[in-house]
Amino acid sequence: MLADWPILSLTIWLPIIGGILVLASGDKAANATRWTALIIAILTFLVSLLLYSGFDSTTASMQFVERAPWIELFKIEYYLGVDGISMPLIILTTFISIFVIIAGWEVIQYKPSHYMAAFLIMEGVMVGVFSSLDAMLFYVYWEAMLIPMFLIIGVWGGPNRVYATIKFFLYTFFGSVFMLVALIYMYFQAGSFDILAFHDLKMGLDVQILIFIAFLMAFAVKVPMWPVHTWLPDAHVEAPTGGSVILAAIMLKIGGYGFLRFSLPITPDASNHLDWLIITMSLIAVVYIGFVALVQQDMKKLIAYSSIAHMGFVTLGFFIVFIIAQNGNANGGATLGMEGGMVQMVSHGFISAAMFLCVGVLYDRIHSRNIADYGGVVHTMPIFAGFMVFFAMSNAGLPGTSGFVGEFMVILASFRADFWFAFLAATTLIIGAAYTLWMVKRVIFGPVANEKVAALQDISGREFLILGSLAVAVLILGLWPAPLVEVMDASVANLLKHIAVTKIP
Amino acid sequence: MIALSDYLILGAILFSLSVTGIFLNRKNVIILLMCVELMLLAVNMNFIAFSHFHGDTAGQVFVFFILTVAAAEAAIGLAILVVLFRNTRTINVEDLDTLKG
Amino acid sequence: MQFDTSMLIPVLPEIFILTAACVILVVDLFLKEEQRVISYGLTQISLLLAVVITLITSPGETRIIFDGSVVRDGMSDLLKIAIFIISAGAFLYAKDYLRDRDLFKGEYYVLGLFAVLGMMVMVSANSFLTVYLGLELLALSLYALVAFNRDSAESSEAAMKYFVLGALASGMLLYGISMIYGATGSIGFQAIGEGLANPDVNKMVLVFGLVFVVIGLAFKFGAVPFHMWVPDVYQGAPTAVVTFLGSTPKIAAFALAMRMLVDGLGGLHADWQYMLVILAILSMGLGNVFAIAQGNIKRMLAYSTISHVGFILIGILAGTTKGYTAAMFYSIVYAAMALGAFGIVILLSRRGFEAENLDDFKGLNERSPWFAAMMLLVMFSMAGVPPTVGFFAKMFVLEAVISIDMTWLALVGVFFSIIGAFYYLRIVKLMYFDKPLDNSPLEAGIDTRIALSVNGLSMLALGLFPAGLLSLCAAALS
Amino acid sequence: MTFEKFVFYIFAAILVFAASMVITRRNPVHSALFLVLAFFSSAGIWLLAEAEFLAIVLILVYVGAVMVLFLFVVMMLDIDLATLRAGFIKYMPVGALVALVMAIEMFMVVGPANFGLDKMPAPAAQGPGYNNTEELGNVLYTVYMYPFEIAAVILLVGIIAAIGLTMRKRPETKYQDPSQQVKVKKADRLRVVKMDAED
Amino acid sequence: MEKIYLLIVLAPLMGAIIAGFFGSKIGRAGAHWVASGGVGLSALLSVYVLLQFINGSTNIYNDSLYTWMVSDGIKMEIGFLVDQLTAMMMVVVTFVSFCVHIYTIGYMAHDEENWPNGSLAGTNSYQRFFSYISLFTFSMLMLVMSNNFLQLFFGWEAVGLVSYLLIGFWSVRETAIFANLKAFLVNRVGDFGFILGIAAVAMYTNSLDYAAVFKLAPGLADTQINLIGDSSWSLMTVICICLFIGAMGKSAQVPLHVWLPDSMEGPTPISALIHAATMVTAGVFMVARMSPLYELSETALTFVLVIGATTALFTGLIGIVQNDIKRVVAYSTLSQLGYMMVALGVSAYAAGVFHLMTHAFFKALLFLAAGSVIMGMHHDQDIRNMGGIRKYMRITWITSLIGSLALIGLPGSSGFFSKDAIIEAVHHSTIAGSGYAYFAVVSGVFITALYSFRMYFLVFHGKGPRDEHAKAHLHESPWVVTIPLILLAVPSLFIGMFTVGDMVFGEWFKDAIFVLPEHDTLSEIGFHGTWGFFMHGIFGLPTLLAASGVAVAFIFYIKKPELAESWKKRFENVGIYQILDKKYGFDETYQALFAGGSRGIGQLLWNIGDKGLIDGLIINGSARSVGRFAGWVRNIQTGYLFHYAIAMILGLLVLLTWFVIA
Repeated sequence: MLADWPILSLTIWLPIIGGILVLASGDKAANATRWTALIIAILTFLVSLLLYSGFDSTTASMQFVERAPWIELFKIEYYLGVDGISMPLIILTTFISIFVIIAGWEVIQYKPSHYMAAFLIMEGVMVGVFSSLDAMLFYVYWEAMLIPMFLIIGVWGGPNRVYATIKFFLYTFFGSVFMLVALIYMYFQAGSFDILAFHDLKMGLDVQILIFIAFLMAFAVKVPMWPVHTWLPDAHVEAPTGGSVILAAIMLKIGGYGFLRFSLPITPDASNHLDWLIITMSLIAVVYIGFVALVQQDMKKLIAYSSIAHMGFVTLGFFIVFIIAQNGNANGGATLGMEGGMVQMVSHGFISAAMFLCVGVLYDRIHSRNIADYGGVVHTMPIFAGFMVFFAMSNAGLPGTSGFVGEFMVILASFRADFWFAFLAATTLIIGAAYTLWMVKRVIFGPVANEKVAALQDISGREFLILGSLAVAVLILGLWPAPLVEVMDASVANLLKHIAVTKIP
Repeated sequence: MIALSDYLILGAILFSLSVTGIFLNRKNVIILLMCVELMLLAVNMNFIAFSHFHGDTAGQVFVFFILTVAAAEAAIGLAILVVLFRNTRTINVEDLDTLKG
Repeated sequence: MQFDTSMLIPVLPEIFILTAACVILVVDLFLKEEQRVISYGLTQISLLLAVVITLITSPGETRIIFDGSVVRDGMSDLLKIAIFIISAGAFLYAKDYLRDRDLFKGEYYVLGLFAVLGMMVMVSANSFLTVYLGLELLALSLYALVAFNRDSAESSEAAMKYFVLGALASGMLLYGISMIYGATGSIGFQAIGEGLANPDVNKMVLVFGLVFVVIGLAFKFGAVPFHMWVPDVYQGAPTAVVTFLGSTPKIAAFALAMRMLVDGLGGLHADWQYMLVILAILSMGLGNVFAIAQGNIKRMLAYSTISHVGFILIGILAGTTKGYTAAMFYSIVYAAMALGAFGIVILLSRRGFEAENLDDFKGLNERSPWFAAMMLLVMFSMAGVPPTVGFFAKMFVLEAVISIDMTWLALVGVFFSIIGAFYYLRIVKLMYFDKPLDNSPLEAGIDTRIALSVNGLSMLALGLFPAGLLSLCAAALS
Repeated sequence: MTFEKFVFYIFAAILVFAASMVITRRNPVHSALFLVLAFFSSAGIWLLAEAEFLAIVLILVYVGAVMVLFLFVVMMLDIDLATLRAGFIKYMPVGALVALVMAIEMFMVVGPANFGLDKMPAPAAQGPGYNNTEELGNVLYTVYMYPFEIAAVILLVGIIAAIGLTMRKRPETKYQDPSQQVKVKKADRLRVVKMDAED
Repeated sequence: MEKIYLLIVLAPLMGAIIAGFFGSKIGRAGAHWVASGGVGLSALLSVYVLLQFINGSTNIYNDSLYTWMVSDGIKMEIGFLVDQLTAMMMVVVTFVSFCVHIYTIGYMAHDEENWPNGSLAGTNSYQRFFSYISLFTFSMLMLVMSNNFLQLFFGWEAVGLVSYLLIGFWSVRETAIFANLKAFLVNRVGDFGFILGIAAVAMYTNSLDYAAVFKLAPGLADTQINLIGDSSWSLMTVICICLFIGAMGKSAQVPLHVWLPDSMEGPTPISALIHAATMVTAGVFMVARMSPLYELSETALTFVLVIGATTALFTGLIGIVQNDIKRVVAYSTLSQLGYMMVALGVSAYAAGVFHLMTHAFFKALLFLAAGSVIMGMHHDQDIRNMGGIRKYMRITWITSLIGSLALIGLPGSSGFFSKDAIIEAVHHSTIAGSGYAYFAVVSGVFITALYSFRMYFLVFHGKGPRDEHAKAHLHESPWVVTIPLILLAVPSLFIGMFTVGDMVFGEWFKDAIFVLPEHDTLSEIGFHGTWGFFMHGIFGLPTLLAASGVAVAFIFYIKKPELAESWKKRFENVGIYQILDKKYGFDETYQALFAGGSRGIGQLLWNIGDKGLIDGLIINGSARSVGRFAGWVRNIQTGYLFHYAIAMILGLLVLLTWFVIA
């Protein structure tokens, strides 16, 4: 039976050990190194697909569970498992990682083995985050992620990389240490670090609020939510393309995932109590950040800001559920919001990855991210331009692409909560389209801007493969999101049922 | 009769004086070393007094060892002082500030 | 008391080290300059044998011998072994450094072994007298070691400061001991413990004495505001000495705290707890803040030590077995981390060049990716980032302090560790993101290379599998 | 006031005076000498507390050895005394204040309130057969055997350290090594150089 | 039938995919064959479907194709609802599209000339163009055939996307890419409302399916919701207005009309197809489709009516002063869209949709004819440079005349029936705002005739083109261009008289469109057969006004052109001309207010909010202050031994005081 295999462990450790091997193989035979890395990434993806094929979407309970003692004195376990919430994100991770490896194929000439290894290790660690059911294990993975990312930005990043990467590290570190304290506190309440045991913990409102805030600091920074978002544009701008992709596509999702796995089920009453805060922050993210994105001169920065705005939908979708429940209408909407948030995460994983890869394609050729340095790219790179316009459209939430699905669901659900939530959220239709397409207009269209643009070569087969695969993913998810939603349905329903019950003793 | 407190107060005065010495003396390392000796004297005074009043030899034994150690300590301390003087031609405390911050 | 040779068996490790030190002292006299490596070899063999002897003679139960002067228990065994191993590492790293600077003398090893002996005495002490003597044995050896480079003005300045302040601190400690002796009438820990239980005992005098004792302890740890010797000594002393002085004595200091505060004055837990809280907060806060402003790597590591001490103190002040376990874990791990860090500093130095400035780390990744990676592990471990062991050390301590409902202290701790993360990151930044200032190859013997690799990788290995060491610590304290 | 008490106060007064002098004298030699006086007077007080052995040891070891060492070093090091104690007055008030506060706090603890005669009655004087030295000797080599050994090691360390730090063979000084001298061979001293005759 | 519907939809899609992705492989001919073939097939099948409905041999089809997603009990599906309304729309869409496909073969034949040398985007632009228009056809079909709101929105946005791509087709032109961005964004403003409307529907009915929603709608008629404070709003009004905002965007109603004239930057075929015949009428179709909802809210209907009337009148006025041949037609389109909206506003949905159909034919015709002229004039679009073209381009001339006549409502032509039906319906309406609307539509007739024939006369009559070179090269367009013109001219003339009876006053739409009896203005008109309607209309005020409009145009532009000049001179500096010339200043205002304003806000938030406060003050500020504090505090470590000792002593004092004394 497939489920008897330690698939999750395999998905975590295969890339990590592979990464170490790649690291050890050194840069002498750079091409062999690259191929090894790619094969490992593909293998990992294939292994992770077993999670999907073997997944039972009718139950909300954890599947593919692996459990072994780790630090017995503190009842810390090596405890893995997935449900409908985490499984799609794992596959997203392994999927995107392949492209990150390919994206760095030729561009990275400085210590390619280190580069590949860093990404492989990070892949494993990120899968670890999504599959941990032990809070301490989760935390270890959560923090361990920072190290390779710190190096990736710092070593292969742009001119201002040091500031960006230290800012990134300290920001996220700042957010997460308080979560650590909260986790330990709950350990004493629950007697173990089992996250599922945390879910059943009874706690007073005051305690819950404190824990909620601790979690919020960690997750809000990661998501990132306004006003703790400023690390993201800097990190994105300076990171190499692969780094930006991983950051946007996966790392941000970890924050959203944290809300679902920790904040909501562990402190439902506090979440209920403070939902206005999250909703406000989310809506500010959508509107405020949208305007900020509009005036960016740097493509990566623009996309980074757009990521923040899009992640605003995620948190909005998660936290309107309480207001919907209070409105007490039988028609619900809570599930829609929460699933919308999750679909948005997955979809944003594809789209932001693709957008950053697009910018990467340009950057590799001209070494500028400035919008002003481009113009009329379509004349020299028509295929690329096609992809870029496509992804820009999906970024703007065009129906038929995955970008639409999540936003649509969240807007629908937020209408149920409050007309004005929906109103503000829906402004993304305008602002989102404005900043994305304005960039496209200035970069892709128009007469050829300068000689550099005139000398551009259209995308290579390798780049075509990356962008093409992502485009297919974006389209499939946009045209038929049912399989994704189906997978998470039971888990979300269970979560909603869970948070509807007060945990105040 | 001499009360225990008398001994102890005497010890306390010695202790305070040695502290004051450290406070006031900003020039000469040797005086600092002497202040430390004074402090040890205060401690010894305490031990002997307690030993006397408890009728227990442990205190006196302790003093014995303190004296022993203090002798070795003085030797090392002065050796360091000599080395220092050789290197810097000064034992002025105010000149010992190359390491700071 | 009837003397019985079987009594000597539990102190066999001490006897062995003492004998070894004396033998080396004598042998060294007859060695020519180029044969000095024999002293070194003997030292290492002695430490290795000491590990073996400690393991063999381990009684498996708590034994109090020499009329209550000495105790041999699980904690002492574990800590001694840790001291042996880490000292051996320090000596190993030091070898090339000393040779390059014409400091390769037998005294270094003799004094080093005496310092080890002093730590062993502290670790096994069961009365204030033994504690004091062990402390002084360690301290005197260290004073001499700090001044070991006789031609360096900085070294002698550091030694002088260390000496005067150390003497002052031991004076204060003694004053406190005298008060406790006065209040309880004894200097043995068991007797003091019983004396504390007596309701007639004068609490005020005890607390009065306790303050002085805690100060003596704080000095040994280097806790704020009794820390001021630490940066100066770290900076002034030869790196080879700092490697030793910066690592194992923290274990001894932990033992000191356990023996004095827990074995002896456990009854005053409520009182010393808050003293340690103050010291811990000040240490974590100022240590980290000071460290940011440093440009000298040794000095920076000194302040980092201070901040780590804050964490160790947090574990101790929790007053629970888990807290002690955590603190013990932390101090051993810290010693290993400091060893690794200084090992790299030594590696970067060479004849006529002291790698003391942070800038000397620039571009280490280009010069030697492997050792840069080792340093990276050490730095992240110090910063407390998983999966390195430094994280678990911090986590266990936080756990301990949260378990006694002092969550606020945990919050303070993590807050300061954020500030701390910055300067560790800066080292990583210099190593990985900057171009090297000089490209001269790193020279190191194969032994140093292996030891550094083991040292660095142990940060990761212990981080992935912390349960082993942790359960050893827990078993040692049970 | 009993005689004992009177003697105690006399010695105490001398002790405090001497200690004050130690910390205030300009010349370190004077300080050292006052320190000797302080040791003498404490030895007297210790005698009152029936610690004869230690009183004698204090004089023998401290005055006889340690203080001599101090004086030796003070004189050996050619120190410019004039500059050494400037600025003394400036810190006087602060120092006095700190000392005062500390002394007051200490009095509160160690004063009669806790250790008065009513709390801690004076022990009966020892009988004529009592020998303080013997008492100490008895325990020193039995109960305190282990510390005693450690103390011995500490002294050893003191020796090693002191020698190691201060003894030095100066490379610039030239000295004769007879054993080397006698081992000399002809070849080392004389070199026959063959030269072609000038033509 | 399901297979047929699927084929109708997929044939253009396949054409688009093949032409788009494999354009370079199959070549130009391959591309136009496959695309036109696909659309042609769909057109044939659509006609077949329509005939089936006419025969009554098929029933309304309403079924799902696949489940897009189920969440929260809301089943979101992709499916088809084919009823009479849909069938009619399908035919219009596919037929016009087919004509445009054919036309494009000729129009785009020399497209590479429009691209700079060496532009790779230009190498396959011909194929790409076919791909786009086929894709558009597919999207439009999805829109009209949808049986639910989700798919409606899909199609809605998809046509927007293709419109965006096609307006900016000649992406080397700054004006084109400005126009397409503008079009997309303005449409997005509409979609913003639209999606809120859909959200409201979904959230109050828990379904996105038309049938289910319409069934539940009457029950929700009295539902009130709070939007601002405690003021309560009728749910239906909110839904309908929100949805209508979407329609305003897509159908270019004031004040969201600004994109349509600019969209003329696109190649002419798409102006015909998208920006005249089909896409822009999607709003009209949508409102008609939603008639069961709109009927429940008079407020919403009034809103529709007022907006429509305003658009009909005021955009027509602008048409008078335009000199670009396509822009004149574009403003005319705006105005006609206003008419349709007016019809909807007075619940004469059938009349609106009927006008949609007739307008599709004659407006497509006009655009294609204009395109033909433009080809003849070598892409000079200024009507002032033209004249006397009738002599060179006979077919174009005749078909243009037919189109113009249909537009102004020549009695008997299809435009006559549809426009008259609307005017009559408004006349009979009692809904608030109908008086204003009546005035607007009636005076609109005069204006329509004026600008239409101004253009007609300037282009086809009078002296020849001013540019001799252009004159020398003037010749009739190839058959691929003229055939579509003829194909469209036929229904422009005749479709009205054959269908008005059934469609507007008959039972044709009874299953598709729902009208409350008290709103049923069309039945109040009293229809007595097509002939009766014709006779009634021919002596009506509108016909008179149309005729006078033509007459005025004739006088000014044929008879006494100098009069036009002198009038122009006289009015040049007068307010009204300025206002019209500036198009009421919408463009400038929007540019300043929204484009400039949002950039301003963005700069403000970025510089002050992100860079200043969050990063500067809090993040870097705290980092800096920690650094500064560290730099300052390290001075405590003076290096002086006595200070160290003092620190220890003070520490001792503090601890003593704290723990012993206190």
